[in-house]
This record gives sequence, C-alpha cells and structure tokens, in this order.
Amino acid sequence: MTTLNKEKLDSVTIRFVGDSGDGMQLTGNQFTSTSAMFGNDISTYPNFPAEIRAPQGTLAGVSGFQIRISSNQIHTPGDELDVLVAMNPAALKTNIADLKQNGFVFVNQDDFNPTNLAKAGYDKDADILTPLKAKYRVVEVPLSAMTVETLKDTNLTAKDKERCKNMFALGLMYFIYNRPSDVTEEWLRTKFKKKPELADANIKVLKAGYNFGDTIEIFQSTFEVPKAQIKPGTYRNITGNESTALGFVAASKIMNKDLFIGSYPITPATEILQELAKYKHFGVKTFQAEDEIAGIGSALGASFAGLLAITTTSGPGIALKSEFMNLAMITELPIVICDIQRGGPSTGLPTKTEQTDLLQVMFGRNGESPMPIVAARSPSDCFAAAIEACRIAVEHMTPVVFLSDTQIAIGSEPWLLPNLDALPKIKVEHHTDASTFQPYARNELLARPWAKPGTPGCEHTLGGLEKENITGKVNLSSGVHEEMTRIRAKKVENVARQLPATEIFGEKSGDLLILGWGSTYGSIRTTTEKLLSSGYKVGQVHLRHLNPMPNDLGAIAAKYKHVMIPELNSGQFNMLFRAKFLIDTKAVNQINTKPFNVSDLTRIAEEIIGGKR
Amino acid sequence: MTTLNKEKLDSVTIRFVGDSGDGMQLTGNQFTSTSAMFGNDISTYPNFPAEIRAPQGTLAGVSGFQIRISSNQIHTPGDELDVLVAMNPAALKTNIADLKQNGFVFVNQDDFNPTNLAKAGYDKDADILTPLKAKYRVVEVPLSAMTVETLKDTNLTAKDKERCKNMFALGLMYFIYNRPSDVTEEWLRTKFKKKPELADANIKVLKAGYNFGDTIEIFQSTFEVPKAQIKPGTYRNITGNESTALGFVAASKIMNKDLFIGSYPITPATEILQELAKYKHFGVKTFQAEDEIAGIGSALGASFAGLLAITTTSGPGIALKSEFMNLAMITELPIVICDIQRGGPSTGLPTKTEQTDLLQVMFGRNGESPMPIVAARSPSDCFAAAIEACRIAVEHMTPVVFLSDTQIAIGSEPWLLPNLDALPKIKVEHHTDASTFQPYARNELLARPWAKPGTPGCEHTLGGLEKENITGKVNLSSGVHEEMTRIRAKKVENVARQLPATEIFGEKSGDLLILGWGSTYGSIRTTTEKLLSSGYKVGQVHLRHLNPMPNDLGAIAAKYKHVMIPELNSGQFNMLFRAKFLIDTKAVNQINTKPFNVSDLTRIAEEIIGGKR
Amino acid sequence: MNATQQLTKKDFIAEGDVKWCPGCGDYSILSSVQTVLPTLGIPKEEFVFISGIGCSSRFPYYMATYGFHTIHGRAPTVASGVKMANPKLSVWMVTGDGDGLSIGANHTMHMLRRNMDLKVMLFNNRIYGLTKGQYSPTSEQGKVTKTSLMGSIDAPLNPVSYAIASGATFVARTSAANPKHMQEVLNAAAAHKGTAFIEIFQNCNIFNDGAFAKYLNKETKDSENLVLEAGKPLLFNQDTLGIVLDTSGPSPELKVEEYKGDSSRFITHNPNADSTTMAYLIGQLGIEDPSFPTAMGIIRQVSRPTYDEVLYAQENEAKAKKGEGSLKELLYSGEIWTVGAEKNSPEPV
Amino acid sequence: MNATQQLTKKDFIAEGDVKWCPGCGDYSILSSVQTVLPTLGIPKEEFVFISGIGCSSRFPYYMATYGFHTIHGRAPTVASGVKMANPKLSVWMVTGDGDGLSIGANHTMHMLRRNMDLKVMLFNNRIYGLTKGQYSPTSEQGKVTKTSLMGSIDAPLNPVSYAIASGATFVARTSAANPKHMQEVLNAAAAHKGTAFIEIFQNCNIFNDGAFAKYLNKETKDSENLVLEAGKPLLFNQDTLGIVLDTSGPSPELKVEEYKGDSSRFITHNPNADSTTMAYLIGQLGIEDPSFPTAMGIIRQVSRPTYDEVLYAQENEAKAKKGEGSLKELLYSGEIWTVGAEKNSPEPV
Ligand SMILES: Cc1ncc(C[n+]2csc(CCOP(=O)(O)OP(=O)(O)O)c2C)c(N)n1
Ligand SMILES: Cc1ncc(C[n+]2csc(CCOP(=O)(O)OP(=O)(O)O)c2C)c(N)n1
Ligand code: SF4
Ligand code: SF4
Ligand SMILES: [Mg+2]
Ligand SMILES: [Mg+2]
Repeated sequence: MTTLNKEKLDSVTIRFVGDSGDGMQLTGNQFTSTSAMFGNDISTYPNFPAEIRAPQGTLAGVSGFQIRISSNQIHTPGDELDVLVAMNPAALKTNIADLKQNGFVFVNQDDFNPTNLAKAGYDKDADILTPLKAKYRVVEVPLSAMTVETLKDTNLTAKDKERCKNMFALGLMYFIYNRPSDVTEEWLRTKFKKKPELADANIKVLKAGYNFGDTIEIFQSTFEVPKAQIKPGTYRNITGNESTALGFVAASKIMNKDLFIGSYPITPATEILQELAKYKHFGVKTFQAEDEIAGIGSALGASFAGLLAITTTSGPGIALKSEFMNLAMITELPIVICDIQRGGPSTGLPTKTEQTDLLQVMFGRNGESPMPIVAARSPSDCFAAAIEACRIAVEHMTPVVFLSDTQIAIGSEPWLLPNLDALPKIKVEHHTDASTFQPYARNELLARPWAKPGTPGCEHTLGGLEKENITGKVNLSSGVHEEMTRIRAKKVENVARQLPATEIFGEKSGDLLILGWGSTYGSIRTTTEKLLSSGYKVGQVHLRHLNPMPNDLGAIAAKYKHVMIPELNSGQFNMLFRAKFLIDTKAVNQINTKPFNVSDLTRIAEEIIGGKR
Repeated sequence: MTTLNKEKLDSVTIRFVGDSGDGMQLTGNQFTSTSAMFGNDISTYPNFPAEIRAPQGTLAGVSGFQIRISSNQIHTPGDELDVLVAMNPAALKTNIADLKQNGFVFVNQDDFNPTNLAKAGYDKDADILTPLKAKYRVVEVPLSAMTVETLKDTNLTAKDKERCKNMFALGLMYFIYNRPSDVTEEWLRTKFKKKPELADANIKVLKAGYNFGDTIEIFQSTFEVPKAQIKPGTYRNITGNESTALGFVAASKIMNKDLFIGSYPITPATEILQELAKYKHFGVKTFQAEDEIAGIGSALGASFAGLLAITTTSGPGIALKSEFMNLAMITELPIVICDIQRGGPSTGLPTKTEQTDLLQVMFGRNGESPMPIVAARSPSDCFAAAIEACRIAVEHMTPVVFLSDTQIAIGSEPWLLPNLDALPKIKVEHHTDASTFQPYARNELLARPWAKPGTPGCEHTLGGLEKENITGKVNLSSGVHEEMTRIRAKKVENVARQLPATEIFGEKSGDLLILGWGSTYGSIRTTTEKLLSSGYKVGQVHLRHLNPMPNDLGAIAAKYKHVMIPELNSGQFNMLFRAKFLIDTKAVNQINTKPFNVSDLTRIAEEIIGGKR
Repeated sequence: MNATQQLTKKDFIAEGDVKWCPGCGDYSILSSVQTVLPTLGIPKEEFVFISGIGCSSRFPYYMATYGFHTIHGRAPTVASGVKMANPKLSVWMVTGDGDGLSIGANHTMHMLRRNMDLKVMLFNNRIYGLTKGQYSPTSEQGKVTKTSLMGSIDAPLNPVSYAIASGATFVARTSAANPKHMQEVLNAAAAHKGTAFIEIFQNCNIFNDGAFAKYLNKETKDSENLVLEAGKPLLFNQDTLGIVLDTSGPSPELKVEEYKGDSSRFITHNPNADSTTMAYLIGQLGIEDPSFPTAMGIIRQVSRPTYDEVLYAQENEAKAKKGEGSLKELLYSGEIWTVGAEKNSPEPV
Repeated sequence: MNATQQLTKKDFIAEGDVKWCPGCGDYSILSSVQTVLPTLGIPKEEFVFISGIGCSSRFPYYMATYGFHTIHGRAPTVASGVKMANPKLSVWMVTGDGDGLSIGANHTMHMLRRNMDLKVMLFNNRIYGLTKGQYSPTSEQGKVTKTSLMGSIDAPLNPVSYAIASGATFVARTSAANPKHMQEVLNAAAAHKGTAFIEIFQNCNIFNDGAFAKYLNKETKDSENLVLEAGKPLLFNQDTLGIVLDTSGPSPELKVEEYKGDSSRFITHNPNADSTTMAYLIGQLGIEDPSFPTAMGIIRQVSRPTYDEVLYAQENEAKAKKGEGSLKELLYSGEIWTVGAEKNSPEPV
C-alpha cells in the first residue's frame, strides 16, 4: 500500500452517470450523505431520463447525479465537472462536454464493447477513449470484471453480482477524495436488512473499490476537501419535494388544522403527494384524484369545509386547474396551488427544469383574476415557502400559487433544521357568530370571514357569479362588478403591506442589481459573491413574492445603474417588472433545460457594468 | 289628424326595455332594419338577462335593446339615451339612469300596478313616475289596454293579444321618428306565414300604435333623422357572431377547403356554432363536442387531417382549451381558437361584455408558447378578422387566437358587403412529395410543411414532446430545445413581417395617440373625431394584431407626446405595450360591463393633453 | 335548543326570488327537497348543496343551507372534497344532463365507483337549458335543435346504466312530475350510506317541452311506467302485464307477458343483489327498447364501505399505530447530523 | 404500384429505438399490430395512430404510419376529429387504464356512444406506468402503491362494462400474453364499422408485475379464462364447466355447472344481440365476482350507423337539397339593401 500526498481542494464537482439500471442516483446520494456528515457544504443535481427504463445502454436510458462538495458555502452544484464517472459509452457521450479541461473521467472499460458502442450510436469498432486523452485524464477501470471477481465466492446470481459495480465506483471515489465508507456501510446494512448476503456483497465491493484506488499507481496524490465553516445546528439532506411536503405538514400543525391534498400524479410534482401519503397520523388526507381538475376541485371543497387545502401539479396540469383557480379567487377561499415547473411547452421536456410557468399562473384565467404567487429558491427553502403560501392563503382568504421547479424538486442540499419555536405564527379564525355573519364582510386586510358548513346560522352559498360586497348576493350590475374587481385587486396588493423589508445581499446601491426568483438563486448568489470579491458594486435581490411584488422594490432598483434579471425562460418576470417600473432592465434568458453557469452570469454582469450590453 | 312639424335631428338613441317575454330584441331589430333601409347609419347593442326567463316582472328578467340612428357616420350605440321605452317598472328602474336630462321615457302605464311595482322592488303603492317628471319627459301610454282593445274582434287568446303590445310601442316610435312601417309589415307576414291571423293582429297593432301617436296631442313635433351620407354599395345588418361565422365560411371557400368546427355551447360564443350548423351544403362540418377540450381536440385532429379547423368558446372555456392550444403550438398545426370574451372572472357575468381575456390567451399555457392573436373591432369587422386569422394559421402553420367580445358578438351594424373578388387570397399547400418530405423542414416564414394522412410516403408522427428541427424526431437535449424555442418565437414574430403599414386615423404625429383594440373601436373613433374637430393633434391606432404587434408600432407611438390606451379591463394590452416600449402610457380602464362613453374618453384625453393626468 | 326537531319546510327556503322560467320542472324538485329535508333529523347547518352550471345548478341559491355553485361539470369533485373534509355533513349534489353527463361524466363515474357518501340529483330534461336549447347526451337521436338542424347524430346515454356500470351502490329514477314518488326516493337516498344517484325526469317547458309526456299522458302512463317495489314482481299497466326472462332460446331474453296472478314466472325486483346484472337490465328497460315500460323507483341499493369512512379508518389506524404525529420528530428524522458550536466536528446523531 | 399487396410487417416498424422497459407487455402488442396491419388490404398511408400520454401512449412513435401522440386522456377527441375530417382513413387509438379511464373516461364514453369508426386499444396494466407506479382506476381495492400506502380505497372500474354502458358497438377483451388471440381480436376490430373497443391485459413488469398471473399460470389458466366463441355455449376449464342462468329463484342468477355434453342448459354466446344485457353480464364475469372465470374475446358486436357516416350523409343530403353553397349568395342574403351611387335612395333588393 502506497501512501500518497493529500492535495487540498476548495471544492470538487463529480457526476456519476450510467444506465438507468446502474444505480447512479443511489451512488450519488451516498457520496452526498458521506460528505455532508463529514462536514462539507454540498449541492446536488440529479438528471433523470424521460423513459422509465429505456433499453439498456441507449442514450435515452442515461441517468446522472451531480454533486459538488466544498469547504466554503456553496449554492450551486457547479458549472463544470472535475470528475465524470461514466459507466457506459452512452453515458460518456452525453456528458463528456461538461467535463473541464484536464478533468478526470473514469470509465467502466468492460462496458466499452462493440455492442454498447453501437447502442450509443458510435461505430462499434471505434476507439473513442484515445482521442479524449488529449484533453482529459482518462482512467479506464475494469469495473465489472473486478466486481465479479470480488464476489466470486458468493452465491449471488451473475446479475446480482454485476449490479454491485456501482459500489466499486463509489469505493474508488471514497479513496480518491479521502472519505470514510462507514456511512454507506451502515446504510447498506439497513437497506438490505432482510437480505444480509446482499449487504455483505455490496460492502465487500465498496471496500474493493477503495482498495483498488490504493493499489494501482495511477494517482500522484489523493484529494481532500476540508470541512466547511458551517452554521452550527442540526442538518439533514433534503430534496425540494420532501421539504415542500414537510412545509405543508408544519403549516397544518401551526394552524392546528388537518391538511388535505387533492392531486393527480405528474412529473416532477408526484413526490409531494407520495410524501404526504406517509403522514396520515398527522391528520393528513391525501386524495389521488381522477385528474387535475378533480384534484383542485376536491381541495376547494375541503377548504370550504374548513381544512388547510392544497393541490400539486406541474405546468400541463395548471392549464386544467385554472378554471377552478378562478373560482377559488372569486369565492375567496384559501387554497395553495403548487406548480412544480418543468420544461415546456406542452408535454415538452417532462424531466427537465425551467421557469416558464410564471405568466401562466399569473394570467392564465379569464377575467381579472389576481392571485398571490410565492416562489421557493432552493430545496430546503421550500419548507419556508410552503408555510408562507399557507399563511397568505388563510390570513388573506385567497388562493395562492407556490412555484418550484424540477431543479429544486429533485435536487437536494443540507437543511439546517429549524427551531420549532421560531416557525412563523399563522392567524386563522372561523367565523361562528351567526348574528354578525355576512359572507363578504371584510377585515382590515379585506379578507372575508371563513364560516364552515356545520356552523349554525352562518348558512351561505358561494359561487362563480359576480356578487356584491358584504352580503355576497349574486349581483351582475355594473357598479358592483367594478367595486368587486377593485376590492379583489386591492386584497392581493395588501399582501405586500404585511411583508418585511426586502433583503439585499451585497451592496445596497451601485452599478448593478441582480434581480431573480426561484431556482436561479444559487447561481445568482455565487455570481454576486464573485463580483463583489472582484470589487464590483453589486447587489442581489431574490424574490420570495412575485405577486404582489414587495412595495420597496421600485425604490431599491432605483439605487442601481443597471438591473439585470436572469431567468430560465424568455423573460417572464422581466416583462412584469419592466411594465411596472419602466426600467430598461437587462434580461438574461436561457432555455436549454440547464441551470445558469456562474461563469456566464459573471461575464454578462461584467459586460453590463462595463457598458458592453 | 294633426300635422306636426318635423324637427331634424342628427342622431337619436333609443332603448327598448321590458321583460324577457316582451319581445324587446325583436322590436329593436325592426327599428334597426327600418332605419337602415331608410338610409341612416346605425349602431345597436342588445343587453340580455343572465336568466333564461326569470319570473315575469322581476329585475333579473329585464331585457333591453339599444339602437342609435344617425345622419352621420357613427361608431357607437350612444352614451346616453334620448328615448327610453320601458314596458314595466323593473325595466324603468334598471335603465332610467342612462336617460339624458329632458329625454323621453315612454312607459306602459298598465304595467305600473302594485304587483309589478313590488316585483321590481318598489313599494307597491309608490308613485314612481311623478318624481321623474321633473327631470324627464314622461309619456304614459296604456299600451296593454290599447293593444287588447285593438284586437277585441279577433279570435286570439288573451295571452296572444297581450303579446302584440310591443308592436304598439314600435308603431308609436315609427310615428314619432317618421319611419315607414312597411319593412316591419313585410317581415311579420313572412314570420307568421303559417299563422296569418297572428300576422294580421301584429300589423293591426303596429298601425294602431302609429295612429295613436298621430292622434294624441302630446307632441309639439315629430322628429326626423335624415339619411346619412353612406358609402355606396349593398348592405346588410349583421351581428358579430353571424359575421364571424360568414368569415370562416368565406375563408374555407377561399382556400377551397372544408371547414370543421368543434365546439361546446357557451354564452356568448354559441351562435357561431349555431350559424355554422346551417351551412352543411358548404361542406361545413359542425361537431357539438362533450366539452371544450373535446371541441379543440377534434378541431386539432381535423387540422392534422387537412381541413380548415376552428373552435369557439368564451373565457371559461379557454382555460379548458389551453392544454390543447399548447399542443397545437408545438405540433405547429393550423387552427383558429375563437374567444368571445364575456365578463369574468370565473362564471362572472356571462351575458356582459369585457376585454379581460387578452393575457389569458397570450400567456395561459405552460412553457414558452407564443401564438398570434387577432382582434375584431366591430360586428361587421369580424368577417375580415376571421379570414385574417385563418390566413395566418395556414400560411404560418400555427394556432391563432381570434378575439371578439359580447358587445361585438351580439351587437349589430350595417355591413357594406364585400366584393368577392376583393377578398384576400390565402396560400395553402399540402406537401405531397415523399422524396423531399421532412415534417419540420421550414420555408422562409419558418412554417413547416402540412402533409395530410393519406399521402403516400409522408408518414410522420407528431406529439407534445420537444423535437428537433427538420426531422421532427423527439429530442430532449438542451441545444435542441433552445433552438426550437427560438424558432417558435421567431415564427410568430414573422407574422408581423407580412403585415401592411399600420393605419393611423387623424394626425400622424402630435399630442396624443389613442391606441386600442377590439370593441372599443367605436368609442375611440368617435372620441378621436371629436378631439380632431376641437383642433387637438390626435391620432388613433386600432390594432387588428395584438401578437405580434406591428413592427412599425414603436416608431408611430414615438411621434406623439402621450399614448393613451383605453381598455375594458385593468390594463392588459397596456402592460404588454409598456414592457415592450418602456413608454409611460396613460391607461384608461373600465370594468363595469359597459362600453366606454365617448364623453368620458374625450374628457380624459383633454386632461392628458392639458397635462392634468 | 334542539334545532332539528323544530325544522320545517320554510326553514329551507332561501330569501330572494327563484329565477327559473315559470312552469319549469325544477320548481317541483326544489319543493320536494325542501319538504323532505326537515324530516331527516339533521340540523339545518349540516346540509350542504353543491352544483355545477346549468339551470338546474342554480339550485343551491334557493336553499337556505350551505351551498356552492361551482363550475360546469365539476360538482362531484367539490362535493367529494367537502365530504372528505367533514364526513358529518349531509352533502347533496345537483347536476343536469349536460353538466353531469356531457362535460362532467368522468367525475360522475369516479365519484360513483368511490362510493363517496353523497346524495346526487341529476335533473334530466334532455336538453341544455341555460345555453338555450342545444341537444344533450340524453337527447334522443334525430332530435332537431339549434345545433342539430338535420337531427342529432349522437346516440343517447342512459344515466341509470351508466351509474350502474360505474359501480354505484344506490341508483334510482323518479320524475319531477310525481312529487310523492320523488319524495319517497329522496328519503331512501338520504338513508343510504354511499353515493345515492337519482335520475329525475324534469320538463324544460321552454326548450324541450313534453320530453316526458308519454310517462304522464293519461292514455300511456300505465303502459309506460314500471313502478318498482323491492321483493315484488315486475308488473305494470295496473298489474295486468309483467316482465319475464325467457330462457327457452339459446340466449336468455326479456319478454312482456300477461299477468294473471302467477307471480313466480315474473322477475322479482331485488335492488339489494350483489351482482349488478339485474339492475343493469331493469335500468335499460324502456330506454334501450321502447317496447318495454321504463322502470321508476330504486333500481339498485347495496351496501359497501364509503370512501370517506375508509379514509378516516385508515387515518385512525395510522394514529393508533404510530401515535399522533409530532412535528419535531418528523423534521428531525432521516439521516441527520449536528454541526456543534463547541465540538467542531460534525457528528451523526 | 399497388402498395397494399406488398406490405409486410417490416413496413410498419418505425426507425429508431423502442424505449419501453425490457420485458414490458407493450412489445407484444406492438408486434401483433404490426403483424395484422399489412394483411388488411389498406394502404400504409391511410393508417393513423393516435394516443394520449403514458407508456402505452408512446405507441405511435414506433409505428411507421401517420401518428399523433397527443395529451393525457384526450386521444378520443383528436381521433374523432381525424375521422370526421377524412372518413377514408383507418384510425387507431392507443390508450392506457390511466389515460383512457382516469383522466380521459369522459371522452372514451362519448366516443363510444357516438360510434365513431375508430379502433381503440386500451392497454390495461392496472397501474400508472409512466409516472412510476401509482394505482389506477383498474387497480384492485386495497392495492398498496406509493400513493396508497395503506391500500387503495377506490373500487376498480371494469372497462368492458363501462364500454357497454356507454353504448359501444364492439367490445372485446384479450391479453398481450396471447398474441394469437390478440391478433384474432384485432382482425375482427379492423373489420368492424364503428368504435371497436378492446381491453388488452398488459403486464407492467416494473411497477405491477404479475397483475394477470392467474390467467397465465399453468394451474389456474383453464379455470380462469372463459374463451368466447359466437354461437357456442359459455364453457371453460377444457370444456368441463359452463355457465348457466338459473331462473328457479325469484331473481335470475348465474351459476357454474359441470358440462356433460348437454349444451342447451348453458348460455349461448351471442355477441350480436341488440340488447346489451347479456353482453354486460358476460363482461362482468370474473371481474365482479372472482368465483367465475373471466371472458376473453369478442363480447359484443352489433351494427349501428357510425357518426362519420351520418355526418357525411347529412352533408350530402343538404347539398342535394340546396346545391353546393355559393359564397356570393350566402353573403348577399337576409335583408339587404343597396345605397346607390346614382339613385341616392337606399332600396331593398
Ligand atoms: C366551462 C363551461 N362551458 C360551458 C358553459 C356553458 N354552459 C352553461 S350550462 C350548460 C349546459 C347545461 O345543461 P344542463 O346541465 O343539462 O342544465 P340545464 O340548464 O338543462 O338544467 C353549458 C353548456 C359554462 N358555463 N362553462
Ligand atoms: C395533464 C397531465 N396530467 C398528468 C400527466 C402525468 N401522467 C403521464 S402518464 C400518466 C398515467 C399513465 O397511466 P396509463 O394510462 O395507465 O399508462 P401506462 O404508463 O400505465 O401505460 C400520468 C398521470 C400528464 N402527462 N399530463
Ligand atoms: S330554460 Fe328550461 S330548464 Fe331552464 S329554467 Fe327555463 S324551463 Fe327550466
Ligand atoms: S413502466 Fe411498465 S408499462 Fe411502462 S414501459 Fe416499463 S414495464 Fe412497460
Ligand atoms: Mg339539461
Ligand atoms: Mg397503465
């Protein structure tokens, strides 16, 4: 056994890619857990194929998991890869472009055979690795062979043996990056509690991979990414969809109201329903409806009956929900509509990320139909954003849209668990006094009372026809409609009255304000940090509330020479902002299913400041 | 018989109002036809109750028809009424506010009894007419009694007799405004061809009403609205929905393609389907679908199969169609989606007018989903707008939204019938050459080829997943999506390349540009005329194309000090315009279910020019 | 105060005008419902009426109970949500042949197969009333309307068969023209646990007058109505005729035979049979083949756990097993680790 | 060139990879369809395949015909539009138990009652495949999935009964595991004029493996499959058992009896009966009550004018009556008047 130097690195970005059946998600998750518990800051991004299980070895079947570990605070899974682990030619082909010059690429040489080369669309006899060596550090590992060899004395089937090969790759990475393997060993023992022979085999292979790194002499040194300076507290790694589900359970506990979710499965929103299905003992009622319309319809019924009600979907499902969203708006009932955005238009790119539903949720309804919109910025932030959406819904008696997207929903990051006492309070009251009841009476926020069926003397009928204020009687006359339209608009504007001052990161005035929302948070934050450290006078505002916009936003923007608005769409928020403030913003738009690269944003920001854009 | 002076008037606005069962629509229509054939310019606006037939005499059951006749060119049915004919207390109550000071109000005094007063929400013993006399010229006519008296020798049932009373009112109006009654007599004979006794009775009553005016001595003079200077040609009175239907039939004839309409009934769009159902001998295929989704789905299928395909609905139906609109967009198939806007939000005010669906049709879809939008400006203009929508759809291979609204749809005006040779040409071609076929190849407009199933060798599969250019193969990779998003946007922008220079009415530069679209045309045109004749430097642009906007619009707007954008919504087009041009427009918004008053618009325009707004 | 004992019809009449056309069949249904409700022993505040869009769907505005006039075709979804949120409520749904069977038939079907505990009244006037007279899914083939000038091409749907095939546990047919029968059916529906589906023949005198005339005309009503009674043979025409299942041919066939007191030959009505087959058969009578009379009354009534019942049973079981959920435990679960202030090394807990 | 004579299976295989999971039942259906199509005498360019969304709905991409992968649950609407636009085309629709019976059951029903001339294949794997394993409307009650951790509460829908109650003119059931039977059914469907609805049992080996095992296992398959043949008695289990309708009790009841050569006691299968009752009964067998075998084959097949047929017949009738429409006449109709240049007075024409 050789003893190698440990080279210290600030941060490393690794992507594991292979066939859907190769267990890449699991491998990535293990590297994540181990690194998180070791004390790095981490950020991850999985990338699923659109097919359930496309034929083995094909381009359509490639599944990937990217993880960045760092000794500093990080906010993105990284622009470029330091390391690519490619289990087959298809994985190599579709991912090599993201590897940085001189980066490591580990390949399972056993899978680079004519059959698999052909499946990936290469000439079956091509030598595809040699040309790569000019640009990258290519490490060919006989992963399959070594795995099978390691397990030769076990009774496992050939298929089961072969399946352990991802652990070999993981072990190797653990060696190179000086990570302990105990977290994974522990996890394997739990996972295969009922099949200890599988646990043993996997652990054996994991160790073999580790030892393989130690044995072969291809590395001049191993690497170490030291612990990060992390805020003290208890952490847990969490995906956006998990944290969204937890946020709703928390809101339900805070208000002391059972939670109802009416939903129809759709990628990438399905997991919220699936997570919530686990929490029946929290009084959570999950209803898998026959379609999106029934999902929101049942939620609206549950809201009328007095529960905290939500519905979850993605872009194509919003189209179907919009008629009911409008009914919720005019009947002024609280529900939260979650839109976990994915690549559009139409069925589009169901497993990819995009921020292209903002205008749909803002305007996709007939008539004037204003509705608050909140956006989550990262996986762990979904928790707070979900609670905020519920707070607005019940305090203002209105439907609220909660926006997340694929990147947030399936990405994960360490979450500093909240102190339960510090969770926001939410005021919610049901009207019970028959003598004072008027269904469309209003409080100072213009919210109307919420009287549940079952309350004696508060009988009333809601509906989608225009109705008069206070009494709620159907009334289609012109003055009434004008008044109610104004009230409904004002009611939504009032949400902004309750908001704290908008947070600005970086300079409070200067050359450039970078204004964003949603999953671009990490890229923009890192960009801002880089610009600040280069001495630019830059500020970042990342909005939680897209409608209404915070009241101080105009004044903030006016303090900068330029306003840059990066979005993963064609400029949707940008349009709203320009129309409102008549500021000649610099929109930065990308619609290629990928998060922004920090380097691109930085370059563009510099150009803007330098007057080149 | 006395001979009275004939006082000449430029223009008169009359509103007939009564119970739904009183035949007010029919009365108004007769006054319209007679005046049109006499040679006046006319403009009308019916106002239906939301109920089918609310209990007789109630406020909910009031039905009205407003007509303005003029010896000049007019564009609106008038701000204020010169004459109100009110058949019962409910009709009086809900309409009197629109009568101008010193205007005539004719009431059927027989209906002002305690029962009917109570039904209208008055004290049953109240004297409601006397107080009105201070402000208006109240004429009490025993309409019912006189009608029954006139028919006492006929064999009609009491009910049938009573039903003729609208003809008494009409006859009286014919007398006062010096109209001949022959057009109506002719019409009655045709209508009651099978029941000549009813024709006779109605004509008798019509004449009795006429003679009554001649007999009683309450008028100092009768009135005459001389013929207007009208463009020579053949005319026909037409509602917007009728002219929309004719526009689609014409487009189908122009392209030599059968027309398919898949629709689900909804107010105020239903009549388009009902009209088209009459034209089977034109090869029109009407399909009453089970819902709005099936309506557009069937139309999209018909388009795929090579027909000219449309679907019609109103705001609530658009919500349901939007998922399919998106599929039409990404598959680049031509269909026209007609949104006949009504009062929203939600079920809203189903029988009232509003322009509040623009942003819904513009943005109500997931992903980036651009789509051309054309708007009709008046009943007769629907014909040309419908043809233009079809032209864009098939020449650019795209779904197109056609916007109209209640005011246009049910309002009517004389239509100068087009010269058939002057109808626009529409280029449409089906790809048939298998050897050159690529489903997503593009021409200079970026339109892809339209190859119909049944064409040998051009087999291809469309779908909602992202696909690559030229080949149309499903491809979810990042570069492809970016390219296709750009192409789809560019393709819609290209529509503007084909448009003629934007027409400006009035001054080509100056103090104020009034920019509008849709049914506000008449009010804005009249306002502009008034301002111009007062010497203001004002121009009017009324847009046919809302998306894309004409390429010269920015340059035009820049030539005026102010841009005023009146809309019957909260400023929807205004937002699009501001975001695009960063011009500090003056939005004028009204959401009270009524058209703009010219006097309001004029006042506001003067304030803007004078710097008071 | 025990509110339920004192309830009368008047308690259920909402303030304000009823706005249906004079002569509309809807009035009679409204009156029957208002007659039955006070007798059910349910406090007024526990009734909720939910509807879609259509003339029929204006119903909730005329009831002095909780109500929700929703959107076209979607009432089953809202009603289901209300019931799941609070199973104590007595939830009634009103829909029309357009609302419930054209745009909304999917929700109708899913509601029925789930057996949500809801009382569903489908006002069948075989026309779209509110949009002024287009044919509906129950309009007869060949019907001439504004959108079918040469006669409608669509074959009509039989709401009863549809409900049975959807797994309904209670299916009945009655007529707005027969308030007594209607009230009996409403009472039985109210007593049923599960979705009670009632098709109500209702005359739209404006756009489809006389659609059900043959069931009402003196001359034909005896031969056209087959009034069902559980446990009794299928007899009609003043008990002079009855329905038999003839198995003498290769495939069993239905026939009308004269009744002369020998009830054993005739099919006995058993709405409680597990199998849906006989209910399906009875529901088709007269509709599929007009040479038979049409069955009026309770066609099927079986017992099966309701959706809301099982939903809460599962919730209670989960609570019993895992205890009431603790938020703290939930958040602090999974693989968590602590970054300490003193001990600077992260450690898994 | 007479293209139709030379067609082979290969002509229907699209370029590019088929992307279903290895082992998926969909492959067998694809292959069967590609086997049957070239034998039908229809030119390749006249086939159109239309689907919704789901694993099953990827089908059109794998066919070298015209195709349209539409949106979730809405394929019937697009297919109907294609057929109405061009009745010459042979239009095939592919859907799943989620696509066609959860979100899309309304369109399924209306398509069936209209009898559009379409061939409809519903791939029933009793699960949502594409969204990775949630229960569907055909999943059995109590099924544990990611969204029903304590067992699904919904009662399943029987696609065949649903189709029959919807007025379908052709209803069949077959299995992807039995290509020969499947191809026979596909051939019959192709020959039928009207909507031909085929439920195909299809195994999703990833999320619902073995859902149809009892129909395939050596030990149980004889007693679980009732293979239908027109004109033959309902026999199964190698012709040792059969199904009778027992009318000895008050209500007729189905029973299984031993078969000993006396076929008259047993129900004869007549898919062509006008009445839907026996078809409904046969479709329920085994599904409603598992003590019976499940019927496989053509359950109902009757003739009724198709929607597209009548649509064009009406159009032709209108043209015959009124002549081909003239645009000039149409525009210049109604009450028109001319404002002359010379004669300055308007006059009606
Ligand atoms: C989404 C939507 N589509 C269409 C309509 C128009 N619409 C209102 S009621 C109705 C049909 C009602 O028919 P039915 O349910 O039979 O009720 P009825 O009026 O006959 O009682 C339609 C098509 C609507 N309000 N909303
Ligand atoms: C409007 C909409 N809602 C939901 C989805 C998500 N979705 C895709 S396929 C599917 C279910 C498919 O089930 P099934 O029809 O049984 O097809 P299978 O995959 O089992 O063949 C769902 C819910 C979607 N694509 N679009
Ligand atoms: S239109 Fe028909 S159904 Fe509607 S209220 Fe009038 S009579 Fe009743
Ligand atoms: S998930 Fe199931 S149905 Fe879908 S392709 Fe895989 S095996 Fe087939
Ligand atoms: Mg109806
Ligand atoms: Mg399925």
